[in-house]
Amino acid sequence: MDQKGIGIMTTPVVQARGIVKRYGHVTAIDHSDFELRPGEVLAVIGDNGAGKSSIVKAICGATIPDEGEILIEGKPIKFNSPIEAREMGIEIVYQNLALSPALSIADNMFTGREIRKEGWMGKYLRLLDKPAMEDFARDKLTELGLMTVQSIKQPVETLSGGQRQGVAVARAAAFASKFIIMDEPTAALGVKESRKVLELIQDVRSRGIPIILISHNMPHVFEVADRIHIHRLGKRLCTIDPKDYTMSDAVAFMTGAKEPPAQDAG
Amino acid sequence: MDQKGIGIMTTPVVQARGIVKRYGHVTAIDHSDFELRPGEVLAVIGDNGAGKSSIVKAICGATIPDEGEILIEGKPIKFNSPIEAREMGIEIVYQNLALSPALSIADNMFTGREIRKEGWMGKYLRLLDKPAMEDFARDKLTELGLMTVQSIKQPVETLSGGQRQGVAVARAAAFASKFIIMDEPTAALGVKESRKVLELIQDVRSRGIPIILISHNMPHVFEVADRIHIHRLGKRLCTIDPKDYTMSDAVAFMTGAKEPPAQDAG
Amino acid sequence: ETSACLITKTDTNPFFVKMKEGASEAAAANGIELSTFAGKYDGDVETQVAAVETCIASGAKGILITPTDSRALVPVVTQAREAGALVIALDTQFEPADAADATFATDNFKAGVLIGQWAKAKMGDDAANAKIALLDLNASEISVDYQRDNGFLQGFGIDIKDPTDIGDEDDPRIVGNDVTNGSPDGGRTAMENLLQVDPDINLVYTINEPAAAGAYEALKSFGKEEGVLIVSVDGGCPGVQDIAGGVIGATSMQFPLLMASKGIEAIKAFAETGEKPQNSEGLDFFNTGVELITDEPVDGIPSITSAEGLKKCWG
Amino acid sequence: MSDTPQPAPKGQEFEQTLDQSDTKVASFERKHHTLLERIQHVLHNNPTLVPVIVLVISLIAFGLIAGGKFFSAFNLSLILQQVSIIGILAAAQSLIIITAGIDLSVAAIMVLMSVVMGNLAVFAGVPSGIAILIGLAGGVGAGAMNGWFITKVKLPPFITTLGTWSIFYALLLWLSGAQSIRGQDIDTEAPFLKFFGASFNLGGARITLSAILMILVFVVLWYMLNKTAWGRHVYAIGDDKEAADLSGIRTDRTLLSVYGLAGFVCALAGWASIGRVGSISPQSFYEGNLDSITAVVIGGISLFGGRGSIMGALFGALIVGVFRSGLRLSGVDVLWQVFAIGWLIIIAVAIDQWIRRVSA
Amino acid sequence: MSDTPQPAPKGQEFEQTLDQSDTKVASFERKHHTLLERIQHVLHNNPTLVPVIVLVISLIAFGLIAGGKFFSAFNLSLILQQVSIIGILAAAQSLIIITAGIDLSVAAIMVLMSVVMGNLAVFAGVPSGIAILIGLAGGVGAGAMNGWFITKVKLPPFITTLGTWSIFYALLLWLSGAQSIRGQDIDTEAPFLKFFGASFNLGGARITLSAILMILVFVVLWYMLNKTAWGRHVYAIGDDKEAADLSGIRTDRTLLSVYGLAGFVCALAGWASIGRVGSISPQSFYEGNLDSITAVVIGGISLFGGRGSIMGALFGALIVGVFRSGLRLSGVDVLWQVFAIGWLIIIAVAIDQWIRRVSA
Ligand SMILES: Nc1ncnc2c1ncn2[C@@H]1O[C@H](COP(=O)(O)OP(=O)(O)OP(=O)(O)O)[C@@H](O)[C@H]1O
Ligand SMILES: Nc1ncnc2c1ncn2[C@@H]1O[C@H](COP(=O)(O)OP(=O)(O)OP(=O)(O)O)[C@@H](O)[C@H]1O
Ligand SMILES: [Mg+2]
Ligand SMILES: [Mg+2]
Repeated sequence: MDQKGIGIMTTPVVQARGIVKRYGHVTAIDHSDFELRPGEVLAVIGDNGAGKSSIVKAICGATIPDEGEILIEGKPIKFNSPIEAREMGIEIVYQNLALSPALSIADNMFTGREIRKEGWMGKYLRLLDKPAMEDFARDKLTELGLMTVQSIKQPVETLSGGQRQGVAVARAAAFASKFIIMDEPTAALGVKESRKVLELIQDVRSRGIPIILISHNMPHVFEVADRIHIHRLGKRLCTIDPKDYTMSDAVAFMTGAKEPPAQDAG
Repeated sequence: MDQKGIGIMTTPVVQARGIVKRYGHVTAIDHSDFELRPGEVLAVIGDNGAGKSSIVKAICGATIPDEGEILIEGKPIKFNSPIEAREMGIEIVYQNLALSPALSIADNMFTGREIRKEGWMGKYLRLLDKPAMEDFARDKLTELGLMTVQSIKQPVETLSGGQRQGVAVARAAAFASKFIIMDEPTAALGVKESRKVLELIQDVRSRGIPIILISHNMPHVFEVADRIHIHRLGKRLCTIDPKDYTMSDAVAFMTGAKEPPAQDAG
Repeated sequence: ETSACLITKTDTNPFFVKMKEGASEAAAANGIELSTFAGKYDGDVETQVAAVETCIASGAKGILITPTDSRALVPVVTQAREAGALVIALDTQFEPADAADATFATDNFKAGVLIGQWAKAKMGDDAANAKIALLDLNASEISVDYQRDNGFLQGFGIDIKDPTDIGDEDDPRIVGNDVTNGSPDGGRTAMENLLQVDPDINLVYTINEPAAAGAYEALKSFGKEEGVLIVSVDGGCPGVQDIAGGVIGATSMQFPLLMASKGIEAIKAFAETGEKPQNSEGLDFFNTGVELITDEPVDGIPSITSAEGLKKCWG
Repeated sequence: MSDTPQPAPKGQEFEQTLDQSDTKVASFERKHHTLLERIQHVLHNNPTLVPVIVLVISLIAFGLIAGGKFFSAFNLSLILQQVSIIGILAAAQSLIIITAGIDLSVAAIMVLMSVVMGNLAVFAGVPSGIAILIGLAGGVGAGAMNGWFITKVKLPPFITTLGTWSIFYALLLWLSGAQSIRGQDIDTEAPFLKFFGASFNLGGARITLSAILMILVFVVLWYMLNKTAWGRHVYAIGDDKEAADLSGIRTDRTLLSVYGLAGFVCALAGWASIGRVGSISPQSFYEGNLDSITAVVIGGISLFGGRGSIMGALFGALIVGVFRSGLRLSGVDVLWQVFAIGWLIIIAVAIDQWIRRVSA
Repeated sequence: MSDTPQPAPKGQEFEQTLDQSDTKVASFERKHHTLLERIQHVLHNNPTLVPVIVLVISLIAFGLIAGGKFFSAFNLSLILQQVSIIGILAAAQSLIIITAGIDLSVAAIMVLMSVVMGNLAVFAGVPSGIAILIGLAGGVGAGAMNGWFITKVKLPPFITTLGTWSIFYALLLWLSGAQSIRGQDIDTEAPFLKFFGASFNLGGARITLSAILMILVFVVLWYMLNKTAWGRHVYAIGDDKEAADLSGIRTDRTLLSVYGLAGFVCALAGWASIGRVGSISPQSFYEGNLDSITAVVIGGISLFGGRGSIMGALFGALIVGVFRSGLRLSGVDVLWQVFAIGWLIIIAVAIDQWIRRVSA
């Protein structure tokens, strides 16, 4: 769909080709392609078990694919752990959130990138700057208006499901510089809370950071997505522009009720 | 709303008054009422953390309320465990499913009500009739068309999230004789799978078994519900008839954007 | 080729390690094929039973065993004898003693008596006002434990009541008993505890020398290393050195190496001639002897010095 | 509204196409390339095979090292006999471990109950049969005490049994006065206590009743765990207790029954141990707890509960027995036997882990 | 489209009212009715207080039972000294238990390293300082060996350390030939090994350096666990390893460092034990593993990981010490001491459970 001439401008942020991931007998991803472009919200839709979570995990290093190649901003890359992806500014909100229940909200927001005190205390005694981390966490959460927690020092296990989701989303939004992956971020959320997350997504996009959004909620997808990646039976079936197709079409493609439009691998 | 004359005809299946449940500091249910009428689908909606799961758990014995009384078919009852509720024909699909991952689908469907072999083998040696249970489980699942599992002996942990939800729903539908509670049964499900569950709900209702459906999905709620119980801040705010109000109204009530309609405690 | 077995209580106690050394040397010298076994802890009947059975299975001509429980192992050694093996108890007797063909042992009670007598003589008139701490093995009171403890008390002239029970005495001179597990850390803690009960303790009996070394450390930390007598049983080389160093006043030396080598010789004799060893006169076992080691000998009790002891230690 | 009656369209507009949707499921067959992968795959589907294979390999290995002495019918039956007590304890331990618990008190219960039986029958003149019944009942009681703390006071099993271990141990020392009861006294006063010590010859092998009891205990428990509802519940509890609770299992009652039954099996082991050892020794089996846990983990039963067959524990106990006997007969020093058993545990479980890898 | 610019309506029709939605959260204040409830509440918010209170209560109780002898500064400092070695081991054990592991090999590492130090310094003539450094490095190595099996071979910690316990134990018997190294030999050849045995008087109390070392170890580890990123990671791993992994913690590396550090602390305990015991004996501290675990659980650290303060283990060790000393001074038999410790474990943890109940 892109024009060839402006190749550099549109180098995809992520490009994956022929990804394969097997779990024992199950092939979760079967030679799938994937592409995320700068500044866009890319929705990923598909049946349960289609392999949506698996492919985004492969992209961010949470699982290591058996085959295929991944390019980040045009450069081939091989992540061996999610940490390497994080260090490049890639953040992911996992389907199961990946929070440590007994740790505080602030601790959770900063796991793996804690701030140390200035000066020798931080340098030699490796003393954490808790106040700084708490302030930052409080700011971020307030900014997002996502929650009304009583204390930033509260352990995450005392939060409601929605609040927890809020913490995970806030963490990703606060630290991402390259792109964010959100795996069904609104599944457990109420109407009001879901809306907040959708607003957040649009906010992040307006900061120029692209987002991959996995969701089963068609109205949400069609509201925020710039493009829709339809996943079926372990591979990308097609990508569509939500302005050109209806929700009906999207659902029909993803469930196999209709043939997808012919298109090239981009 | 009911007319007084036909009291016997419409004895509610469940009636709860002034239920209170506290978890430490948190009051999850704060003097809430609840009512389920024969043959209806009652939707329960509310914000995250409003106390929806808590109140249905109180009704089916999964938690024991601190205060308040519960009447099943007009008779006051005090469940001390979910088993007692089950024995009365009450089934619940929990938000977290409550399946044993390492056990097979058939085992999971029959936990706590296993079928023993006929004759002395079953009577004295308490030998299970595995083929009978497997046949029954296979029939139920096929009937519901909910899944295409490879083997009924497969451990549940090898199923996808959607398939698991299917097993839990099938279990409830197969054994309920009084009523079924479903706590966000479609949260993790895809479009197609969600539709199956909604069809199942209508199926069960047509068998005369009432259903309590907790959901954050307004279109689903308005599609299948006969009445909607709106929960807010730990108590029932009001119940509305989906034919009289729009989704907008319901959302406005449940989020506190609008005052609920005046109504009596029924 | 003649094969024999050596089954000791544990392999963590240097006493049994020495015994194994002695047996191995003697076996090599006599052309006997020796297998060795040991329990995992003091009182590990199960492992010793299994060991005897393995010996029977492998057709051993003789079994040398230090029964970890003098009663519990009787049935299995009876089986072994029925299977034609010569069974010799080392160090510890069976109950009844004739459950084995012979016993080559130290008289543990006698060993206790010797140090008791020595302590009494050493203290002289003060013995009447002695304040005695007894540092025993462990809560399960195995035979070595009560024999040494009661022997010491009897030697010291205290009414021991039941000779198989520790701690049933009511002599006011006894400050108390505590257990040490036969190790220096246990000895130290037990000594500290008893010093807290009565800081004027002036005589300490210990089950073995490692416990004595621990007790000495405790006394030292209380500033009481002078003027308190420590007595012990065993005669291990480090223990004899501790006599020389003034840590321990006297100890009764046993001869595990001798027990073992005698045992091997008896098996060889039995294999060649079918002759069984004889007990010492007037005893129901063959006494391999106890020797009192002290650098402060007293009249009437034969003893040798630490320098001499060092040459013989656990020989 | 139209003349051909059509079902009213259901759901949101975009869901209307669902009726035509495909019903294919993603499913892919995959070939196992290497021989190793294929072996791993077979074992993955039959995890109980693993300890069996380890057992066979160690038998062969020691047969080669230690020679005919080791591989005789007599020695093999001897191993069976030697592991019988720890084997029965391991059966009790497996029951507990399958519920995601652990029992540090099994050996203490066993010895305590053997002392109770002995004291009653030999010293108090109670008829042997009744003394044994009291001992077995005591085992149930001791197990139920563990179960009570675990289900009612909600203490973790590790801590409960760490505590009751001390308690039972102190009681047994007190009851026995730390003295063994002599074999001859048992023979004259209460020979029935030694029932399981009886043996008969079968070919060159000498089969003891205690070995038969062990196998019987395993078979019965295997049946209960795999063929009855109770057994399914035990596995479900070990798998996920909360889910079991919610899905209609009386978890507390079941757990209590498991601990009570385990206590009973321990007491049975206590009775058998009288026959096996020939006397009653309060000091014996002090390390029986760890030995039983070792057998269970080598047998491939997960310490996290819910997974593994109780038969694994039988093979686990036999593997340890074969190792001990083989090392002994090969003339390996006790010291290095301890060393070898340490490696055995690590290697056996590492193999097991490798086989259970998902990529099988 | 209208003259006042309005934001384009977002979302589905029914979501339009959300802007006016209430922002109140359900929150209710509740009074604690009874005194008991109020106490429970305070303790619930300060769980480390629990062992402190148990400690104070047992001090008072034994003060009353055993009298002034018990309650003297001297006796109290003695208790401190007596628990110092097990206390240091318990610190190492806590580290492991906070990661949801367990270490059955701590005592074996400790004794093994004290033997290594002693053999090198006393018999091989290596300068004490270097011998100690080698011993401490050996501790790190032994711990890292555990950590390697756990992180790389993915063995459960219980099984790994059950195996390495045997291995280390066999090695220590082999190295020492089961013989102790005499205190006087140490004094002449390598007195520095006994450094932590030195003591000074402070009022009536006698403070040993090993007690100070114990407190220092706890303070340093407390700081590391609570004030550094590493510590937060250790807690996160114990809490939910998978989540920790996904949220950017190098869990394997952190776990390896935890086991290595624990091994180092064990070796440190080995050094301190030479001063405390006065000699080096392979027989020492055979039950040190269970003693350390006992201290940790009495101190309120959850065996499931991620919860509890390491300071709890210090108080746990002190509680056991106070009990032992108090029972001893009250003239209780060893047998009944064992019995009492069993109940102490159960009751202390039961109180802890009661306090942690959600209804606080
Ligand atoms: N760790 C795993 N082990 C084994 N199988 C797995 C694992 N993770 C995923 N699978 C399988 O891989 C397939 C794809 O799973 P995946 O989670 O990617 O689906 P999904 O599209 O995200 O589904 P959902 O919408 O339900 O989240 C499924 O069949 C699933 O059972
Ligand atoms: N076991 C528990 N312990 C402590 N607090 C709890 C517990 N269960 C629920 N709560 C609290 O009670 C309140 C009501 O929870 P509940 O699960 O009933 O909400 P809900 O309406 O079902 O929310 P959601 O839509 O997110 O499922 C919440 O604030 C929650 O944090
Ligand atoms: Mg997914
Ligand atoms: Mg809920």
